[in-house]
Amino acid sequence: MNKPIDFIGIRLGMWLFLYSEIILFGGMFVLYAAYFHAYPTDFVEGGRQLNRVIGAINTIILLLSSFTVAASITAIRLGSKKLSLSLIGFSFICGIVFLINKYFEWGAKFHHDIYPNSETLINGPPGQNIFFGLYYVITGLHGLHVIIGMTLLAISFVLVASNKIHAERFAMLENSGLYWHLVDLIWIFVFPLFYLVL
Amino acid sequence: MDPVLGVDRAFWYIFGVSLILLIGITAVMIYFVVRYRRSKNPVPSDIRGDWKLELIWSIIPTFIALSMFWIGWSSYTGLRNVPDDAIEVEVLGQMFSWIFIYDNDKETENELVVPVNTPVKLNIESLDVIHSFFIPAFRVKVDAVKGLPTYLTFTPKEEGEFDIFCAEYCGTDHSYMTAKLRVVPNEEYEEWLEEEE
Amino acid sequence: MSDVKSFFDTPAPAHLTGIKAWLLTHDHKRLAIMYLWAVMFWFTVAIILGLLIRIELMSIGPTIMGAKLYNSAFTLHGVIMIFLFIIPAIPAIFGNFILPIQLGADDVFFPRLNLLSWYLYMLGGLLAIVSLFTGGGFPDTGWTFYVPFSVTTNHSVPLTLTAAFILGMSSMLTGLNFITTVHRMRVKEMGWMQIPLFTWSLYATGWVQLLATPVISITLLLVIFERAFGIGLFDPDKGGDPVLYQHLFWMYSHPVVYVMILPGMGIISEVIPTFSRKAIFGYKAIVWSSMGIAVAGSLVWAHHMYTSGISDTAVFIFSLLTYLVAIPTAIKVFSWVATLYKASIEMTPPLLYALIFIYLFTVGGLTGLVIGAAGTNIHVHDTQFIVAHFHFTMFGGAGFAFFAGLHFWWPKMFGVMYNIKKAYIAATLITVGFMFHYVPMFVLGMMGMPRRYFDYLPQFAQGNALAGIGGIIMVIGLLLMLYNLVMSLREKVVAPENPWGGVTLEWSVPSPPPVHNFVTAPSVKDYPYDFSEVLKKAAQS
Amino acid sequence: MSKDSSIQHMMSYKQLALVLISLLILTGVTVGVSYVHMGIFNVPIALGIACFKVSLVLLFFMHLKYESIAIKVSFLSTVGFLAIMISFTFWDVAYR
Repeated sequence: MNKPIDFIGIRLGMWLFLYSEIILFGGMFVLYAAYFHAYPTDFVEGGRQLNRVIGAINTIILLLSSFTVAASITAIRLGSKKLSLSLIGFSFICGIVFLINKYFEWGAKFHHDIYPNSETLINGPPGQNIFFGLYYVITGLHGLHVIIGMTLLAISFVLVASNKIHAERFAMLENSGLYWHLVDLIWIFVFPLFYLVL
Repeated sequence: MDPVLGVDRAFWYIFGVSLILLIGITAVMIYFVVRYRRSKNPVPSDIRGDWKLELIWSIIPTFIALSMFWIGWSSYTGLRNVPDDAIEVEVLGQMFSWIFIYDNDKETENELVVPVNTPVKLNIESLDVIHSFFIPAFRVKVDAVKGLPTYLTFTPKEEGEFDIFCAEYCGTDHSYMTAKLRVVPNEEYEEWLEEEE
Repeated sequence: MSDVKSFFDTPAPAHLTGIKAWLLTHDHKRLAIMYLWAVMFWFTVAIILGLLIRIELMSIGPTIMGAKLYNSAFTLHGVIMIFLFIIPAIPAIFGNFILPIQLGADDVFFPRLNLLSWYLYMLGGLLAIVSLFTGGGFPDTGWTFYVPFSVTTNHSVPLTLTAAFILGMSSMLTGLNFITTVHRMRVKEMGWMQIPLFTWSLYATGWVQLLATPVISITLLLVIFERAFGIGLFDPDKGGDPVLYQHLFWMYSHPVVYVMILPGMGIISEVIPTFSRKAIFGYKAIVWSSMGIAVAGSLVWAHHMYTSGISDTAVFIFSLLTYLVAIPTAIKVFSWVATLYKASIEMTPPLLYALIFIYLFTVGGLTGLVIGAAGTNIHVHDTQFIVAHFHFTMFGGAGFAFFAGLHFWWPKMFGVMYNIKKAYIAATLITVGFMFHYVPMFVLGMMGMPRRYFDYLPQFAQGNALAGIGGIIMVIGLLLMLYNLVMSLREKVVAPENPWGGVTLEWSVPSPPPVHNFVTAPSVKDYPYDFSEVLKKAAQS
Repeated sequence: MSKDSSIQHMMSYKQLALVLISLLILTGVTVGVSYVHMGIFNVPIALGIACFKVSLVLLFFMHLKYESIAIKVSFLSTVGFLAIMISFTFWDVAYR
């Protein structure tokens, strides 16, 4: 049977998947809320130890890449394949820069003996341990999602380059874009919750 | 009212209503199946619904449910209210025994002794994983969690020996984590409390 | 029978041959059959484990195994029954097979994703097996994996958790697939209020699967992280709160109870009108109660935690909300019974299972009221009473609905009819065994015997012995039922297209259906349970 | 299946750029505000801005504004479920 492809259905499926991702992180935010309630001062203290500037830079990087991904869809639909490719490529590079930033940030914390089960955290106030525990788990999972998103972008890049994605058929690019935006959405909450507490 | 009595009353109420409902539903169902079997009633009537009936059987269960909720909740508050003159005992759960510490630092393992007709408040915590302190005779149970001290309270009305169980699965010997509650006359309790191990 | 080639003889995609035609298939019907065998395998394993547990408990002290093995046995029984049997059973087997046909579609919306779900299911099962023989021995935490015990025990927990994580993903993707299919693949003429009730119940279930499963995923991940890195998020020594784990765990595991029971209710809503030859009573009420159960079921998770040290405020609110779930459930039961009124009832194995379902499920639901009330819950929580209660709802409910579905759709799936008489005998044995098995547990629970006990005090001996005998009878019945079904494949008594006189779309296609399901375009009725044509045909013959 | 008009909708570069600029400005605001100490109000303000940013991303980058009613309703249900998860837990932790 040769039926027309149902783009709306494909997008619906993608959105449903995104809901599950939202709830996945939602579970972490439940913990964050409950522990913030239990240890407000330790959380503020912990937030001070994180670098706001790196956090803000990463936010900007993700916002920029979100924009370029959205623009790449517009580009492919207007038929400018080259522009679309370079926009996807730029978003991918943004992902790399984000991860490098994260790497240095985590590295600095490790250097200060702040990592799960470290001496400082175990002997320090319990709220501090919880704050950094949540920090590592949430940013770690988020980083994993950045990597998945980059993989999707890379696949889309190849498909655009080989003309499998074109002005009439761009569901794959659209869905990769949706996923990438989700990564951005989560970061928009992570940023104030960890870097800017109070 | 005696909390044990309150809980039992809630049990009887809910069980009673449930039993009536169960017998009613089953009897009606069996009657229909027999009465309207195909050989007897080859042509069914086309009934697709009746909003009045549906409304009734939505509203009445709602009230029944709310009444059950209420009787359950009030019996729960009975279990949680600690009388002012209660004697306090610290209870620690560990793999796989219960430790009881009295005011005068007397410590016992797996043996709780309390005087009759005196309210008791047990302050419960765990030393390792989660346990649950359960005395069926007094309808009380509460989890022992490390870092989260809780309590339970009961007033023994007669002397005797009662079982204490651990109700939260805690490892290999979970089922051997039992203790005895001995309810004794007041004088005997005082004597026992001063006794050296 | 028509000369249409069935899906058994037509691979999809068409170029596949031999074993590949099964392992790489996109056909929802082949996948359903593959799920069927896998689920049946796990079901049998878990039944045997359950039987061993009960035989162990028939006498005081070690009977056939030690405490360690016993703890692993009930853990495995729980994990397998929940994650590998009852969650996937109805959606993955009958959902996959029947849902697209009931909608007039030729497959689910994402056929390849469907195949992926099957592989995830198999991978999860495989990991569960591997976890048995690696690490520190069989997992022994109970299926609830409560911290701190699950973090401290040296048994092989992480792999079991990973298995549960993967199985959750499989179930979630199935739900996602069904929701999209219901939205986008219905034949044009089918409006929302013309969808058969089984499909409706799967739609409601799909939402629960989709939104609740990620919570368990993250929770299990966190326990794995705890064990791997010692973060301390649930460790009281490091500032963590073990009760928060329970919140997260039940946030999934309570809604998932409805993943187990809702599809079962859907089956009952198909079986009863079919053998009554009569419209289901209150179609819309049943639809809305399905959605109502899905929503309300997500609000009540903490009623598993009254004794855990949560605040009294929480006990008050969650107990009140719990009673709200009772109402849509009651509406369904009343509607089923009312459907029988002035009907034309033909007794068959599926109907017998459905009627027993109503009885057992009502008992399960009503004892749930005891557990929902705060004061009475304290006494019976974590006792044998709970074990009996949830077996009445999950086994007497979802399980019997599954058996009803098996006997109802077996001729459709394989085109063969089983031995009716043996089916009746099996149903009777299972039911009698069931009552002897679980009713004593209610009494034991009221007397105060906690659950998950390897050994017990003398006052509990009588009840446990009785439960053991009941268990043996029940298992004999179950094995007879499975034997009867499997033998039907060998004896090949051909079943007609519509053996029961059903009116939903799956009865308008050949048995077994051809690869694209419909030979002629499906025609949708204004009302999905309109039996006038069936009656006309019956009057003529 | 009927051809829905929403699939034809396309964001222009200009619209996307406007959204990006608003997002960047909001990021600046939220960082700036965090240096001002307002006690208890800091948290709701930071979260309020975050919610606003997220809405922009959802509505325009992710096309939610132009999607069918099914996606809109289901998205709101998801957020509702998330809100229940967080708030109902507080019936316990806040009153313990």
